[in-house]
Amino acid sequence: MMRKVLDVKGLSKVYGKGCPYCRDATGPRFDTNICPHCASVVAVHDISFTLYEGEILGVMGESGSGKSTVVKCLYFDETVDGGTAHFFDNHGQYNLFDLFSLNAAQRRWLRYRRFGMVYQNPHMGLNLGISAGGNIAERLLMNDMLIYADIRKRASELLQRTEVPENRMDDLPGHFSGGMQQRVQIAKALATNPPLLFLDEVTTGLDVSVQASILDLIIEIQDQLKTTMIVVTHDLGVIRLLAGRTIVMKNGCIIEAGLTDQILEDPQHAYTQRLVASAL
Amino acid sequence: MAYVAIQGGQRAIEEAARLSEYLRTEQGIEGRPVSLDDIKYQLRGLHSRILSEGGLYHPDLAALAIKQSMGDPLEASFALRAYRSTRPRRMETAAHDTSRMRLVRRISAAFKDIPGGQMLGATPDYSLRLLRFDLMDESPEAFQEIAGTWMENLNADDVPDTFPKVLDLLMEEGLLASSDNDGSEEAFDITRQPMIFPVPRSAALQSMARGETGSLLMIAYSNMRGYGDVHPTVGEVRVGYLPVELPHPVTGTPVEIGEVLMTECEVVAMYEGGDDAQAQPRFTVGYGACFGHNEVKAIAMAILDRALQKGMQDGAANPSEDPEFVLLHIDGIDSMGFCTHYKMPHYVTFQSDMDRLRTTQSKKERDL
Amino acid sequence: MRNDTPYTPSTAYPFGFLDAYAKREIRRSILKAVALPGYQVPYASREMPMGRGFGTGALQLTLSVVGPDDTLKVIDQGSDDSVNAVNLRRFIRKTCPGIQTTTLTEAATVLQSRHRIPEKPLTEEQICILQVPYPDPLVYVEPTEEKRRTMHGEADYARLWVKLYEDMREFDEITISHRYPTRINGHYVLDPSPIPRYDVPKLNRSRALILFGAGREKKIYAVPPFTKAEPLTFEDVPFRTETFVDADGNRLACRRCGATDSFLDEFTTDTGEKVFQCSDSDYCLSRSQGPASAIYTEARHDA
Amino acid sequence: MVPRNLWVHALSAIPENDLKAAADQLKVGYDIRHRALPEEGLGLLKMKDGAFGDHYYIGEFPVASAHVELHDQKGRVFEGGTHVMHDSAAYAADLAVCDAVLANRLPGWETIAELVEAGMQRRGEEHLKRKTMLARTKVNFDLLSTVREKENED
Amino acid sequence: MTTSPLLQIEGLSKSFFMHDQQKEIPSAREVSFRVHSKRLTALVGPTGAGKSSILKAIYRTYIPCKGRILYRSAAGKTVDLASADEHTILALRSREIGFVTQFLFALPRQPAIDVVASPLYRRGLSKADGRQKAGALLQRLHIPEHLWGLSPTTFSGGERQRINLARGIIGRPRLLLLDEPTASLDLRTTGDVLEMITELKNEGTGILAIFHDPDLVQRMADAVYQLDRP
Repeated sequence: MMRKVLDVKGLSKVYGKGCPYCRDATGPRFDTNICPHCASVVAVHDISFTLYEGEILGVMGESGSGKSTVVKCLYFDETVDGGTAHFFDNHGQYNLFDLFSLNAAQRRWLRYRRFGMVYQNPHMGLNLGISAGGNIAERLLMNDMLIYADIRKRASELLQRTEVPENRMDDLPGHFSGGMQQRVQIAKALATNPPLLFLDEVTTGLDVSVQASILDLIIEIQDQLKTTMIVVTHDLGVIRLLAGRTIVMKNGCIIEAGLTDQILEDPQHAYTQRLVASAL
Repeated sequence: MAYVAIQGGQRAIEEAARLSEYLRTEQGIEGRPVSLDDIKYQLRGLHSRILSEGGLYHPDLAALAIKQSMGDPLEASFALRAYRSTRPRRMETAAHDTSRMRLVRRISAAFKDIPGGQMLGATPDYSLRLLRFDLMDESPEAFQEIAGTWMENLNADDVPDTFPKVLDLLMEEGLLASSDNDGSEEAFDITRQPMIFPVPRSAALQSMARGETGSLLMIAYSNMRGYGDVHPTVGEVRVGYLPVELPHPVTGTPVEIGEVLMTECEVVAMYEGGDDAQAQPRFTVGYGACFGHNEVKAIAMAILDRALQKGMQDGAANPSEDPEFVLLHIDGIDSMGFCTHYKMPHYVTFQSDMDRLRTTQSKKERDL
Repeated sequence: MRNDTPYTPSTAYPFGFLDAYAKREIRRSILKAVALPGYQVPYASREMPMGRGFGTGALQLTLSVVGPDDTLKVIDQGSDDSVNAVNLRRFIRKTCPGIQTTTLTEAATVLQSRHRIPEKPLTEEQICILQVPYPDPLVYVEPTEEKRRTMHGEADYARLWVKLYEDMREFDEITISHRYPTRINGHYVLDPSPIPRYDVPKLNRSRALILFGAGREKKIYAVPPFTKAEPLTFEDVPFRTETFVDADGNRLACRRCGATDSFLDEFTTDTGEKVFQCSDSDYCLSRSQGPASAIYTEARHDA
Repeated sequence: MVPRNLWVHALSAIPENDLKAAADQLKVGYDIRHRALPEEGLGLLKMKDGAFGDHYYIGEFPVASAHVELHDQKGRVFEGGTHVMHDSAAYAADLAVCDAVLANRLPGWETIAELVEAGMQRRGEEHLKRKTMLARTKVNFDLLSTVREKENED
Repeated sequence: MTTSPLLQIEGLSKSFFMHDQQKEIPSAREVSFRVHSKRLTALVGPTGAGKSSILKAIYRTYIPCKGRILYRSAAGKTVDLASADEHTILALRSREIGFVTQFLFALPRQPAIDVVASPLYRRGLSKADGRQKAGALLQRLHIPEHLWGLSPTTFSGGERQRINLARGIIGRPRLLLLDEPTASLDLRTTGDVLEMITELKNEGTGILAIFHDPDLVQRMADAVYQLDRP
């Protein structure tokens, strides 16, 4: 039987002070995630899903649907307002949003050692003022790898795997092309062999050929490292190529979830049907 | 190069002090020591500045500080500040309301006329900045006559004791959120508590009230020019004397124990929506106040207050909205002290720097 | 005050210049700093009559810990006669009647120093107080204090190490010369004030209590006696101190006392010759003239 | 009679020498005991900001305080006290004596009452001067408009 | 037939509700049939009779509206593919059920040989072993070796179809769904493909197929189900 990696239940996130009516007055039914009573933004409402080892889950939706917020919450970039998330690995089980069972240092440990994140904008995931190798070194140093020669070797391996030319290792990624920046970001995210990787619109804004090569790299990583991933995207092509299962979000809620080919070929919800029809 | 005699430093310091004293009196028998009253009355602008930046309302000592520093504003307010450290803090007053200020100037840029009237007081705003050569060789007689003439026929029959505030007018109209603060909250005292960010607004107001005028102006100006969007309208600038009260030791009733000259400014800024969807949008407000007659400082402070409120609420979008950036860099004593300290010997650290550079260079040489 | 007034305030300074409340607060902060080695304790730094950056933080510590029975040594750049040291010593003597001052390291009970730790080993009987311009080593990588506090709390120093990595990458050397980030007791990394690398090992398991005072930045921190102090580096890149060797690799000697085991100041003479001399004036004088050379051992005569 | 809470306001307007002379004379015949040691130092001025009503500290001011008891030969005790914006405790102590004398109509109170009157006179002049500053620099919009109308007629 | 079937379809219906038109489009109605191991079952019927829809419903690309799809798994359990949870479906897809369509979705840069071998990689086979097996298949399907390292997205329709087939059968599925596997092939390769299908069948795979050519049905099918338009 496949091993469970992540179990998310009822995840919710509200920007603003919130009010008792927020959750009942927003969502796809009202076609808004802004509460008419208090003007708070219900970014994510009552999201649940499970994730098994080695699988890639697609999270699809238009901008403002809350899809990025889901991974940002899981990666501790954002605080949550409700729900639980359990992460399982060889070491045990972690209740991610429970401040009593996980202190800040433990969360940081999970974030930098067990999770990886690749952002749409390389500025978010990389420090453009330090070299590509230095960016990877940061992750290794956070995990107490304190031997300079070993850090160099590991950084070089990672950049090789992500097809960044070795002679660019000591250059500042600020001077790299968008595709290459994404590769460095992926190499950084992979530095500690994290079992769970979050990819937030990683190919958005790149040339088609560059997009393709990044997608290849992701597939290869999944084949070789059996990394579990959550891929957030608005691009049906990316979903089709990468994800085995997909959830579709709108106005902060999941409106449909299923096998990716089913979502694309037999969408049930009116919104998904429109989305698929407009893309094909 | 010989080894410096152990007392060489001390002698040099003493001689440096004597030299400064000489320069102060260099006019010799032609000279006449400037009196503290000369400074208080004839160098009002500088004097006001020292009162606010020194953080101590002591007109005599502020004048003394100006005299001994030969008019250097940073040095003068520094001396006043250091004096504070030697004096015990005996008490604090109850919260004073500026509506009781005895005004000598009040203007509003928001309205053409305001209840009670626009009263310019003494202002250089509309004077031409032409050098007045007639003052070059002013005779004592002419000088004294000016005051005497002005004092003839003092008359103020239709001037009330207190004036309504322009802000209150806007509040009544609902253009401004009414202040529902009951004032029960504690004020942060930056002279006794270290500022650990985030700090409350009271810490910001206190920091700015004794901040260095030029520093406040510079950061506020960055907001005015485009690194920010306060877009202020001066609701009101008031200058006047605030009676200071403390409870009488025997009766316990408030007694006026003295007064402080101060400047106060409210700016009305861009409006924003309320906390919830139903609430009406309202103008936002910034507030500035300091000891002395320092209008530029009070206006700059009011703009920064508004910018900082915004930064505290939504996160800083530019330097003037960042409380840590603003509050840690506007103190004249801190910044001038640190700037000055670079003149001190640094030869140990420089030696260390040279060692690093030489080591690095020799490595590079080996690699090439 | 003006002369025509019959009322004048008392002009006598309290012992130690600061009022009692301020001194009490500083002593409390020192205790906290000793209890949490390397942790920067915030305190309400008072304005002193000298410029921020001239040692107002260390001065407040010194004034709070000295008593009339103490013997004080004040040095700047290792030397007792540096103008700043002279100025501070004069001020402390004026405001702490009864205390003795000395230039002899071993005679001092309290030492205030800027940029150096004396060459002669310190003892359990001594407190060394260092002047600190920047207390936080993380300022290299993070300008916001709010974020730095969290980083210290979680012992999150990876970005500081990345700075070392970047140095190695670019120069094959760690370029930090003074203010070398040093980890205390395995947790907090502190800025040991601008002492050269040469003095950093003296912090490790020091017999004397070492206190750091930052007046402008309003922080106090400490390396308590016998506490581990490790300069941040890579396991395969050893921490090196200044070498003072000539082109042939020979150790340079002090031209005055001949020492080859001290931190040296470099001068160029009027004839263009480059010469070296001990930075620690007491160490140098003690070697060349014997300990009797100390001039300020008896303080009262020049107070 | 000027109310007690304005005595400091008034007395601090007269020359300190005059006050000291009067106080020295009044002290004769009394055993003066301090309820609290006369103090000098700084006070912190707390303000209510004019926009939001937040409390904050604008700065410090010198303050001296005294609280005295005058014991006369008959064993009677009279209290007086003061805070004043000044940095001499002795000045506050003298003001406190004046306060006790005037409040209890002790012998010689008329001298103090005269000083208070003189002080109030000075404060009044000061007040008038400041108000005149406002009156003379008041922008008269009515006047401006009539002038303009006249110009238009020309 | 005495053995229990590999797959038993009972009263399967599929229709699509198009929200924008507020209209229901029927695709298959009340279909029942069985598929046995070691046999090839063919679905025949006019265009629009829902042949492909039934294949997709079995694979769960379509969600059935009514009926049961009972599959006997290698572990001996009976699973209703119409209602099983997604992870069960994914597990069966990766180990037991293959689907070959006329269309190929492949990653743009992946070499053909890896596309074919990818089901093996996911089962944990090494790249070398996977490529060896895939190479053998590609050889038999007459894909010239110089194409193996190229991405199939650049291939001709016939080549792509063979790649697709090779990927579908390389994992030796217990149940193979074939949707017109020879539609765009020439005579010679059609023969090779049919030979391989037969081989797979003889090894034990149960096959459900749609052929565009009635002759092929005649030639290949052990059982035929006729469908009518719903």
